[in-house]
Amino acid sequence: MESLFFSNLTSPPLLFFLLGVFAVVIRSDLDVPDQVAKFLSLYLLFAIGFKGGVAIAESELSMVVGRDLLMATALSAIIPFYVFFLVKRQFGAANAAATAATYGSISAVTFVTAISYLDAGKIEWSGYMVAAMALMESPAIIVGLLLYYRSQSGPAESSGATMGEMIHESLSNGSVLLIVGSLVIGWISGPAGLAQVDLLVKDLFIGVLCLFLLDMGIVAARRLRDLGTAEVKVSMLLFWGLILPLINAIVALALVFAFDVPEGNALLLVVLAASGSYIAVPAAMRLALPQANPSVYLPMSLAISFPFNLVIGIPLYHQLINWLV
Amino acid sequence: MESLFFSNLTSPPLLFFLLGVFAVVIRSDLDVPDQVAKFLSLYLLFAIGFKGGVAIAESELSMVVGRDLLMATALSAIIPFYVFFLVKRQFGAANAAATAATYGSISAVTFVTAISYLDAGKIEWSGYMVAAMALMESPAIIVGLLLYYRSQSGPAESSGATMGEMIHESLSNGSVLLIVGSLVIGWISGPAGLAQVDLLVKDLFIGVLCLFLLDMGIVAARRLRDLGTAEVKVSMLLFWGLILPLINAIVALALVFAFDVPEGNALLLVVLAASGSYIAVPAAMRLALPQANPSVYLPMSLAISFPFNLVIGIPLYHQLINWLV
Amino acid sequence: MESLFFSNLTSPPLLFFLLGVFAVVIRSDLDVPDQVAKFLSLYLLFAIGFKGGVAIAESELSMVVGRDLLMATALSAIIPFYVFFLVKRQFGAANAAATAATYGSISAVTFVTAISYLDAGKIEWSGYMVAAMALMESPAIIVGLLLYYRSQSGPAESSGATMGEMIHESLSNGSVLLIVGSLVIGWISGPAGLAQVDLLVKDLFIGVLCLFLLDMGIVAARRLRDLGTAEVKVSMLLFWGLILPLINAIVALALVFAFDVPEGNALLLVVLAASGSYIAVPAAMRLALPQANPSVYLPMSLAISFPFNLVIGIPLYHQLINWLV
Amino acid sequence: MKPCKRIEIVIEHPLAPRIAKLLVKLGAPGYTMIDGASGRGDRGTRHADEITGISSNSVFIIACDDAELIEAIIEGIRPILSMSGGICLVSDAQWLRH
Amino acid sequence: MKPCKRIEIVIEHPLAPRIAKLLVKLGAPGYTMIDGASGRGDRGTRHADEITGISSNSVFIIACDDAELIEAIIEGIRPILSMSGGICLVSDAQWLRH
Amino acid sequence: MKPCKRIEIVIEHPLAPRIAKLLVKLGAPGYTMIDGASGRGDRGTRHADEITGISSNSVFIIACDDAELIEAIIEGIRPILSMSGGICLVSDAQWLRH
Ligand SMILES: Nc1ncnc2c1ncn2[C@@H]1O[C@H](COP(=O)(O)O)[C@@H](O)[C@H]1O
Ligand SMILES: Nc1ncnc2c1ncn2[C@@H]1O[C@H](COP(=O)(O)O)[C@@H](O)[C@H]1O
Ligand SMILES: Nc1ncnc2c1ncn2[C@@H]1O[C@H](COP(=O)(O)O)[C@@H](O)[C@H]1O
Ligand code: NA
Ligand code: NA
Ligand code: NA
Repeated sequence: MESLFFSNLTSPPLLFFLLGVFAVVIRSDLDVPDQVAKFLSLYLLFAIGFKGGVAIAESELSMVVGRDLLMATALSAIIPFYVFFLVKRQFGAANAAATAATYGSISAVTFVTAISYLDAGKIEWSGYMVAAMALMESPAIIVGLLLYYRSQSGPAESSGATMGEMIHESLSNGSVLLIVGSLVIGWISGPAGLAQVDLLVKDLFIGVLCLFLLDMGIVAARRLRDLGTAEVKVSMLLFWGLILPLINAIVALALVFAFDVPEGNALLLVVLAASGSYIAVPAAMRLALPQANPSVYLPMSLAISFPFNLVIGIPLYHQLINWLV
Repeated sequence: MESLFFSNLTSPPLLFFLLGVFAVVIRSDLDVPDQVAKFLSLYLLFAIGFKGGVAIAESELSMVVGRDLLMATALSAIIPFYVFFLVKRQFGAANAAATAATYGSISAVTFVTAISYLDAGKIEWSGYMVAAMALMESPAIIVGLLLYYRSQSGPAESSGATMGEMIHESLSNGSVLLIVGSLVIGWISGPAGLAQVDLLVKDLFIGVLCLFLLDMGIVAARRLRDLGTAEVKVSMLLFWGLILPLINAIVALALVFAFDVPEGNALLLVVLAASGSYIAVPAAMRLALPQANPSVYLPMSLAISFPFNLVIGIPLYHQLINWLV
Repeated sequence: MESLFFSNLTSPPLLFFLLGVFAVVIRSDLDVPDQVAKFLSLYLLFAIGFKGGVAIAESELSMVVGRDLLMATALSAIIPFYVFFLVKRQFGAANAAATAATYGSISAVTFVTAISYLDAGKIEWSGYMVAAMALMESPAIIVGLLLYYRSQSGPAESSGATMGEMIHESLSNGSVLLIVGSLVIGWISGPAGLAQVDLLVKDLFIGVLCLFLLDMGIVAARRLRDLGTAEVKVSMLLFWGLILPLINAIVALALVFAFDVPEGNALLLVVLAASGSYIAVPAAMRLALPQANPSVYLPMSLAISFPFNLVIGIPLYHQLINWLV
Repeated sequence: MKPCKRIEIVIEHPLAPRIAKLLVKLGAPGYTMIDGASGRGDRGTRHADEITGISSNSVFIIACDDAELIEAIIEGIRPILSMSGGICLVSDAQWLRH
Repeated sequence: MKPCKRIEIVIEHPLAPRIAKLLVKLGAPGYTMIDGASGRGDRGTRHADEITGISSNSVFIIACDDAELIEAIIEGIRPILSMSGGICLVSDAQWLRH
Repeated sequence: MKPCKRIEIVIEHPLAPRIAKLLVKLGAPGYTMIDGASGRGDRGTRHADEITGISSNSVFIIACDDAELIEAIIEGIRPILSMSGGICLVSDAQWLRH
């Protein structure tokens, strides 16, 4: 087990994440320009989506695929229910709904880091897991909002968006669209298409991930420093930011154990369940549920759960899968 | 013929262009940051220029080269004449002059897409065609302005720039300079120089083109949505935006047929003639002819002719060349 | 000797630098967006640091390594002393101190250009020279400030920062941190880590350097045009901007000759001594010594010494080393 | 030159399209928008460093010389600001008619 | 503190260098320029999303306390704005002399 | 709506964190900051084109309705501006209370 943590800790992407954190700790002015950081995140979605689509084109679509995609979608719709009730008393209904949506959805960067972890360990995983990830982006947003509206007695405060706008927002979010679009394009253009872009899509991937995680380390550490300004107590944010990934991972572990999902795919599903969104969901929430305070759910997901999953979660979940299977 | 359109439609660059259009249609917030988009366009000019320069260094410069370069320059100077008189009544003199310059000049991205189309079909083309493209950037600007000044009875409104400034502007435009500069540098440093940068200049090219066309799809679709705000009727913009590429393609087809230009180079020449500028010329026109309304000539070239050439034009011109030759 | 200059002048990176200069001379609007330019510089530091770290991990650490690192650090601490006294009369104490710090420190881009020069000539150099470079970034800042404070009779104007803040600033500067961090990460993750990112870190390097030097050419030429606005006479800036690199190169040449440093490392040490900082030091000086006028020391280093080293210095120092050894 | 009001709004980036839409709906004569501003207020620091854009501000500048329209803009903006934070400043200016 | 005028100009990006040159020629005491602003006015929407820069605005801020110079700046800017669109607002301010 | 002062500061980018820290220390109600502005003044042209950021400006906008605090901000800023250049303009505005 130690060796898993150790090899994770010496992988370049993780080390660059830690370098970013360190930069903020020593108050360095190191910074990845924001437009470039945004582009790097587009690149990661583009590359992972394209590769996933080509993998689907190359593989036979079997019942197992359908089962796994269903499992992923179900996870993303179920998680918000218990998360909402777990945190509602302490966070209030609006923040609880946003938190529920955040953790029902996924973090694409945690996912790609898990993939590079699997690749480094030469463990197989299926391309259609990218589709699973894409499917998990949106449902949680809608479930979270429904939970909020149901919890309001009397007519809901409708300062936000209507249900239709909300669904639109959750499906048309730029990052959701790009990953789904790249997946479909990879699928259509197949191995012949991949041959044209494989250098960008495959060989550069981990290097760019290093640079992006450097920025994520900086941003996450800054949010950690700001934790105090939220209306919820810091200790509560820390507590739930560590506990929610673990709970969600356990739920997913039970599922992958029950259905005997193979090692690589199992880890990816668990990581998807354990991770929380900090791109699609927070952006959608500002429009659909502006009453929710972003300095509650965003730093919790970005500054606590994200680093936890990256540094400890991925090898830990992997270890647990090895024990179970 | 169908297979040409079909294979064009399944090529990754085009599919990403369509994804960008789709993003705007469903009102997604997908967006490539503008500084990065600008850099991607610099990269494409740098790569295509460098490769072209090396190809020239490697090839023998024969009479045929001189003939083709002359043909290109002639096209770029002739096209504005008839375009100006075709659209003048409906657009007014200033807008007509700007439109003439726009369609006399070229779109570098349409050109590189045509190259990736040829490469995908394993059809040969000559490196010096990049020089042809570079030569076609500027002359149309000067012809367009001369046509405008001649059409003004009495002293020309000189709120714009003088003739000297104009020529300067058309030659010193950033994108013109970068492609010519890269061409010359590729020529000087030759195959030895290419060996140092070939990964960036060659292998990454189509991948980056995908990302850039994603952005172009977004920008083109936004401009299409804005069409209404111009002072010229939308139907007229649509009409001329589709007709001008066809007319210019036919003129170029006649030329390449008369001189028996080989398939690959013929397609490139026709594409250059059919495409309209949306970088160098509009920027120069704002300085030299500010009376012309950019919401006439820019969306026509960017939102109508550009997608038309990308999706339909390239395979169509190719089919016509195959029929003729 | 001529052939050295000539082959330097036909290398793509240098030609793109000259293209950038040319763009400003003809008043073109060619421009690399600033956020992207900043990112390219981060990339260069990341790549060179990572490669250097892996090289250290792969090599045996001997006495020679310690000696060379010591030599580099000593150079960086000694140079500011005589530079300060050389220019103090003409520049005033504050500007002299900032100039001393600038030339005691190094230019990472000059260093990487020297490396690509060595690689093109197939001359060996050691990975630990990157550590030498990193070690030379900061000491000069502290020496420069000490010289300034000692030169002030009476209590120093303390409008700037305290000594503690200063040391902090010089060590936590983003570019210093990134190169040191990447070096350490390359060291930790070793050849296995490099295998994951080598395409980005190695094969793309010279291509990206070309694009970055294009921007540096533009920025350097703009600063040259602004020279007049400084409080020091232009002729003085020109004089010292050319003389200081030469003096520092000669001091370093004496050292490498005395200790019989092999060709490649010798050139890198001389180039480090001869180059002046325009990233870490100017940024630190604005905080620590705001009395010093940035339009004195920045254009001198960026617009005079930097191009001089790039175009003439590197092959000249190489020639001198060949004569001496 | 014509007297007018200069309205300046700082709003979180995700809500900027709503302000723009509101201005168009109310028939404002125009607006200028600067993106990517950071800031600090009752809701903590907005860093403008994030890929989501939810931690950055957009600054709107609106010149308007129609008193009723100004009133309408302010009343339209008020609930958005109450909900999400940000500021709105109104000052006197002279508008160059060209 | 000294009373002065604060002049604010929004102009399309390609013409920004002309405004800058004009200000230098007229001897303005200085200016600050913010690039990459989007906007909307009589000539439609400027998206600030384009590689050409022709669809984006630059915002100039000029502090000036010389009445004649202010007049000259305004008269110099007027024809440029008539030609290409954009706005110019002038307001009163106090200038901190340091 | 409440009368207030609108303070606008243009300062070189490296010193922006000092202004922000000062504002927090003095208890300013908030601020908005726009980075990456170019400009020109007594110390020549700042191009905002450089990887160091030392040749670019940051623009601060502060709404404040506490006379003493305004005084404190101005007095705190004055020495920084004297040292490094830049400007500070103060004008009257109405602050929309939401
Ligand atoms: N007094 C102020 N002056 C200038 N900008 C402010 C002020 N208060 C708030 N802001 C801006 O409005 C944003 C949101 O403010 P708040 O809702 O108070 O957190 C901040 O990030 C600032 O950009
Ligand atoms: N009333 C206004 N308030 C603020 N900015 C404006 C206004 N009118 C126009 N602008 C700005 O000036 C640019 C050109 O305006 P126009 O020439 O009217 O299309 C627009 O893109 C806006 O950025
Ligand atoms: N009169 C002015 N109006 C607007 N901005 C100014 C003015 N003077 C100086 N600035 C800004 O302050 C910066 C520093 O000015 P200075 O210290 O005078 O060189 C300049 O780069 C401008 O951005
Ligand atoms: Na999840
Ligand atoms: Na054409
Ligand atoms: Na040095």
